[in-house]
Amino acid sequence: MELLVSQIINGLTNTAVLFLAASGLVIIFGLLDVVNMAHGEFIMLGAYSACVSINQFHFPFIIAVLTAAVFTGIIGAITEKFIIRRLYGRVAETLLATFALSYIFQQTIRSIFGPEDQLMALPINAALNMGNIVIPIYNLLLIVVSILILAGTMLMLTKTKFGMQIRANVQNRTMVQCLGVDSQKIDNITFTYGSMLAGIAGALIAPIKSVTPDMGLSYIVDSFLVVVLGGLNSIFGSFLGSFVISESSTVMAGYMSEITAKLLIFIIIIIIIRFKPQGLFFAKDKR
Amino acid sequence: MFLELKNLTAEFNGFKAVDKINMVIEKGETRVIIGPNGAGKTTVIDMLTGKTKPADGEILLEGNNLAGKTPYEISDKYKIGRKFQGPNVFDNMTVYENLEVALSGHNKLLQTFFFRRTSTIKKRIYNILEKINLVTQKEMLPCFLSHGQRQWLEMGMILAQDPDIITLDEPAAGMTDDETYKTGEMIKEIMHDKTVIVVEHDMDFIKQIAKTVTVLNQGKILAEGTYDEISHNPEVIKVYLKTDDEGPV
Amino acid sequence: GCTGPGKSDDGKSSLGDNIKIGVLYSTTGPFSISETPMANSAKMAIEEINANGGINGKKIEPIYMDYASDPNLAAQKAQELIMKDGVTAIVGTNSSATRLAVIPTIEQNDSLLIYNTFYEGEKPSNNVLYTNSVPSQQIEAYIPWIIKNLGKKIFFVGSDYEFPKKSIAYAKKIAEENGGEIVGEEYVPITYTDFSSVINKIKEAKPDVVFSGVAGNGAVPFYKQYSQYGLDPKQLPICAIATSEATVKGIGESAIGTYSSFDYFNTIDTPANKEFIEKYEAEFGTDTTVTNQAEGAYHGVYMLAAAIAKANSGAAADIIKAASGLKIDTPAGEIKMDETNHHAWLNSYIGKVNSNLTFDIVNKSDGLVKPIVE
Amino acid sequence: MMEVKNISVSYGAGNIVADISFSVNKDDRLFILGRNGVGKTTLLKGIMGILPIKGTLYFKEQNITKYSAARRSQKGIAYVPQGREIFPDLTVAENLEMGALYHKVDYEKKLREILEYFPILTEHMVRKGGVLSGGQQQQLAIARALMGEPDILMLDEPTEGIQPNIVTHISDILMLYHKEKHIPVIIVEQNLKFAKKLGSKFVIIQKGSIVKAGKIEELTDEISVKYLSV
Amino acid sequence: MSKLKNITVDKYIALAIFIMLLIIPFVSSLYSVQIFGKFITYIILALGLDILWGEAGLMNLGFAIFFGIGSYIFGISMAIQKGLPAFMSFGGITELPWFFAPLQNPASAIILSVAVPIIIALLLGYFIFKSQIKGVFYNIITLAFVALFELFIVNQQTYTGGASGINGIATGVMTLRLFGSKITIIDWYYIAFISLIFIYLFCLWLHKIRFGQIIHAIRDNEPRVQFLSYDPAVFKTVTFAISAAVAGYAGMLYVPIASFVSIDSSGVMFSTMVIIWLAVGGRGNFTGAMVGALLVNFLQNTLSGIFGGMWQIILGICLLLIVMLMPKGLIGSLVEWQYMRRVHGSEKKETKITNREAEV
Ligand SMILES: Nc1ncnc2c1ncn2[C@@H]1O[C@H](COP(=O)(O)OP(=O)(O)OP(=O)(O)O)[C@@H](O)[C@H]1O
Ligand SMILES: Nc1ncnc2c1ncn2[C@@H]1O[C@H](COP(=O)(O)OP(=O)(O)OP(=O)(O)O)[C@@H](O)[C@H]1O
Ligand SMILES: CC(C)C[C@H](N)C(=O)O
Ligand SMILES: [Mg+2]
Ligand SMILES: [Mg+2]
Repeated sequence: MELLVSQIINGLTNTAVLFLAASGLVIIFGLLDVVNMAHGEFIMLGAYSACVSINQFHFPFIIAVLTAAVFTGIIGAITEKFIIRRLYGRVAETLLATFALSYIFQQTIRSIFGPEDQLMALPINAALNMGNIVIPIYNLLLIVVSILILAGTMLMLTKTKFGMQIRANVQNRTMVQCLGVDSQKIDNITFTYGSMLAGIAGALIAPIKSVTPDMGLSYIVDSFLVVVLGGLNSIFGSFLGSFVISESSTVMAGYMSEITAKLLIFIIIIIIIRFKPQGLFFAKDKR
Repeated sequence: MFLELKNLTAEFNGFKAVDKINMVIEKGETRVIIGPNGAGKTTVIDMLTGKTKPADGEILLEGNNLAGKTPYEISDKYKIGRKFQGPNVFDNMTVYENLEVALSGHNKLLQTFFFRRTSTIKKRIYNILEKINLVTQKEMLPCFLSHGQRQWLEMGMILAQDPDIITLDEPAAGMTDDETYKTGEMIKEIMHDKTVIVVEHDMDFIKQIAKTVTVLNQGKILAEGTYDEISHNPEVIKVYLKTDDEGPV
Repeated sequence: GCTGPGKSDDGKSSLGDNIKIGVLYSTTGPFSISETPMANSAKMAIEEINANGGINGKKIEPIYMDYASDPNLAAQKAQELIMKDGVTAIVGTNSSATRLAVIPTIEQNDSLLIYNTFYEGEKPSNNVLYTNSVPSQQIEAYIPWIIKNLGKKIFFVGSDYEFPKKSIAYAKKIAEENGGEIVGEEYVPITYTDFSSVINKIKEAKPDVVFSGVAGNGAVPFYKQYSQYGLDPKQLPICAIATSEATVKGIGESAIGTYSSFDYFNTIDTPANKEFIEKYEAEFGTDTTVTNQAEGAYHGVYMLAAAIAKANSGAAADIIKAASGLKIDTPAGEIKMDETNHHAWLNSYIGKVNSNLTFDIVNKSDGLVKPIVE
Repeated sequence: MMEVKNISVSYGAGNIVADISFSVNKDDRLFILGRNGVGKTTLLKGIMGILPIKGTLYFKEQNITKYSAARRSQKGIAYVPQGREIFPDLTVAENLEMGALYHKVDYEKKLREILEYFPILTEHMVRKGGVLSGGQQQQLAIARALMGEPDILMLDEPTEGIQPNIVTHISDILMLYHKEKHIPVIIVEQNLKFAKKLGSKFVIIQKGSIVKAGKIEELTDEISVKYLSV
Repeated sequence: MSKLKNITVDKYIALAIFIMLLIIPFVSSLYSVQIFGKFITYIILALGLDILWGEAGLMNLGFAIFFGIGSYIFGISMAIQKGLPAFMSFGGITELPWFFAPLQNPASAIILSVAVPIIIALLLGYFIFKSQIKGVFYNIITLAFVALFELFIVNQQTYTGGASGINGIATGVMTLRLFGSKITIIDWYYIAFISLIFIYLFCLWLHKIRFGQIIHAIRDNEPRVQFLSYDPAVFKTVTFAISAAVAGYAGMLYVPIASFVSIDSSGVMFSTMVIIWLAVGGRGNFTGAMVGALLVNFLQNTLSGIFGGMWQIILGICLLLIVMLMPKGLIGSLVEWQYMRRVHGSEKKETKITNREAEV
């Protein structure tokens, strides 16, 4: 029983981690139709910049997270301006180009920092103890941040004029321009925002996962699964997607081997997609 | 009774786009469906060709119910062809290839492996090219054709497909008056032995081709009759032809 | 064995002007974390040997190859070294997957591989000299020591592949023989980085000690999450078999209190080791960390040189025969090759991570431990 | 108001539209006529700034050749493209709001004004643009263009696929709006009746060049037979 | 004569590649034979993906699954020739599992290495395409499948060798006992070479016939095809199976040359490499796939030694430049350029450049 409860709570943490990792991908994918294969590398860049802020400059953790967001945001803005901009509307090409980027980012970091793990201490080492159930405070922080990101992004998209422009822009770039909107700016901001989310994710994940040049790989497949499961036009869907995947695999892993649990989840997801090919939470009112 | 629509209904998230319509179309007839924008004309065609599943009702073709069948089954087994509202062709294949893909009689999986481009087949395609006036453009991609030419190309695809029932959704949209007239003549000439269902807004064009006209309004049938009857029907005039304060266009 | 093309039999057995040796380590890709120091110390050994007059007066001509952490590429590079460059032997590879990928090439060409990493001791090849530990050497003394000093309830956790599984199987056997109690056993895919479930299971089982064979991507996150969930190696010790100095560096403070068992730690307090470390750091700086694998590559090259000198031949069979029973001095003390199974007899040290994130040696085997392989 | 001087437009290779010049003033309703594929749409796109042009374009006594589409729109050029191009996943209300976003107008007031012209949209404000019928979408597209209170309005085949009484309705609205606001209207059309009824001037394009231009009264049957029939 | 003039450059390039591959064993060392033998299997794999991606527009992020299945089947068959291999006995089994029994015969293993990919592709394809999984969703599902496959292989150590792969393969460089007689590595090289030529010709044929045209039409405008009596799901599934068969066959050929089978040649990373080959060479004309596979691998082989880790950056930058500057890939752009010259030369200004024609 205690195991079950702890596993359910762990599932929430994993939901937060997965959602953090996937949120930027959903933004870039759902709003710009860009399949960002370098998303994992943006997470990695975020983690590295946080490590540098802390280890070299001894910034506090919060500042390190913000630095990571700014840093990946800048990289994202540059990437959009010089590469992605030329590829809108050509999904396969965006995939290939970002693929290439992931190679470049990974190896660049490897050349600078070497292949080994970067040091990143846990910023908050306290935990809530309830009998045998331990809830690290840091995990609660992860959960809170991911909910904030979810709520903020949703509000921004649906309730603000800027969000409306973003949505209009993804549907018809030319027409948006004809109405006086600088659509390139909108694209750039959207991509930058997605990259910043990745950076934040990387910084927040760093203290509990390894920080290596190829760490991005471990997030990319799962993040994509989240998108598929949640439906690619819905950030809330991807939150629920993260929840379904993490919660079920964590709980199952309590009672069987991790691999078996993971295999089962994969199969379940694939079956779900069989019946909801547009994702579980795909908005129906579409043409 | 060749084709019969019985209580046919289409629903989108609770909104009844087509509401219990009944219609009988005889073999060889040319039927025109008109009605205000949003009346449900395209939706009727969608259901006939399998694009939209009816929420209720039947589509009986010589007694067989087509409702809910897939588009390829309907086009293959029941020989219903379609021209879309706004030309819908293969933009990255040449005009000739567009017609070849549409060519009927070689559509089974295995046939596609053993299909040979015999001289009869080439002739058949050439004939169609002549009819739709695209002989010199046969190696061009449709994206380099004008709107009107693309409309005609899609007509050509229907000819190649050679169905028994042809549905045309606004075949003259975006054409000059003269082109519209020619399209009407083409329909009359080449489709004289087929059953044709046309959706249009252009009243001159309708006059040119129509025998029976059905008027749809807000998902229901408003009137049905000959062109003259319809064009003088006060209801039709009110919802469709004229605004309250103006004379005819 | 059969004769490979592109080289003649006599060219092989008598030594030429120079002795060509391939050095095959990943200096790129994920494995490079452990293999770069290996390549460095192999290079150091070769340079030292050449500076001291070479092998029987002949210089070693090293050919360095990188296989980018891809076992497939390693096999291909091995072919290139043997068939194109005609090397006498290859020093290299680190992960078992890579070693196994390379061995068929070595065997088919009747060549020689010097393998310098601890491994599972399974089905050794006749064309390989193994110079680092096998489970018996890492564990034989480790488990009784754990039971005596840390407690008898042991929870076993490992990555899901041969080396940890084999080692843990061995450890369980020894534990049972010594009155230990196995309170849990969990395996995690090598690519996994989430240990929350495992840690929960550890807590449920209430062990005295966690015996860890976690390797690969998971190594660092395992420790980080261990302390995140309120566990501490200082209280509930982790006794590892694959946590070396380099890994500790990546973990940071959460590693303090962890135990490891190897044939070598870079803190071993002998003049030979001090000299070795000083030389290494002078040449390659302190960016990379000397581990048992790096030192293994170093003494592997010396072992190879000694065997070639004794055999005075370039043929693999001659060298292997000459190696049997051969003794050399290493930074970790004298070691020797077994007479029958071409594995090395080694010291076995237990180290404990201190607050400087280096290992304090807490135990040393009495004398060399015999390599037991199947 | 607007002067188009020697404009050429191309999609890369050869010129689709070559060396076209004309000008429109406050009270003009210019109809651009021509067979399918002669380059009418291309010309409008060039003027709007979606396609790069050679030549010069003056608007409100200013050379705007170098302006991006967005800046031209902000300057007061409104465009209703062929095929309507409304935003299918935005609600009707949002579509309209998009039209006003970068123009200095009082949104609420403008909305009320525009909905008076297009009462049918009122019922559909919260539905997505994509589910409207063709005619409804066309009205939405025009309404959206008017939301920004433009100084010139360009429409590409606004009657294509529209029911007869709405065609009348649209022409009435356009006329009304034109009279009220005194802005020039440029319309690309195939529907001659519509052109004759609404237009004040016309140009006929053939193979990318103007072959005939004049007052709409001068558009005789001979001319239309010569240049517009197949 | 005029017919000869109409042959596009890509055909000449293909011919040049074939001639080069034909003479390599005569002029080069055994080591090169081995390397190029491996490249041939990669080229075949690339052709397989080109059928799927180039012809039907279905990019597959997990295409190496089928290569993997083919190579695992033949690899296990080779490994069990001399009794139970190490990885099986390590897993605690003492007898060959029944489902591996057919693999004791290499000939049936060869057949199975093509048949099993076909069956799996039919099942997966039917599942994916009947479910109307399209566009990016399809891409991601293929990514999920390969991740699943990787997990499965690594998990089933007893039967697959797990993360270490299958390395007890008794054959390898020198000789392979097959059908009772000895087959040398050179023999095997030529078996692969001839297979390559046949598969290339098969691809050209497939492109030309009506089936090819239908899948082009599906790639172009899938919804429209349905109204012309074709069920796109059926055609896509069959294309999927054909490409899988080619990939499985390539995987089988790979085994004796590499003498080693592991997840590194069937997992996520390798799948992405195959995509890179096609992107570099250009898809939709089969020469591009060949050039891409050959070029990238050759460069990787030579440059990775010289540049070390920088090679990855070089590869990344090259790929980026190609994607942005020549989206049709090296060969695609070449063919297009040739076409432009021809059109300009013959003053046929009416006809503009068409993708279709540029590709043929
Ligand atoms: N996929 C859909 N989802 C929701 N509503 C739809 C959908 N398709 C059509 N509708 C609605 O159904 C009604 C009828 O549409 P339909 O396209 O059949 O009209 P139509 O008579 O063809 O009009 P037009 O003459 O403008 O083409 C419209 O109100 C439209 O909003
Ligand atoms: N994207 C494009 N790339 C290349 N050529 C194009 C493109 N779009 C259109 N064309 C060509 O430009 C010419 C003019 O097209 P345009 O759309 O301007 O014609 P139009 O006069 O508006 O015709 P319609 O009345 O049918 O709308 C056509 O012949 C067409 O082949
Ligand atoms: C743990 C590793 C560094 C070494 C070990 N030989 C292995 O199996 O990969
Ligand atoms: Mg309609
Ligand atoms: Mg036009």
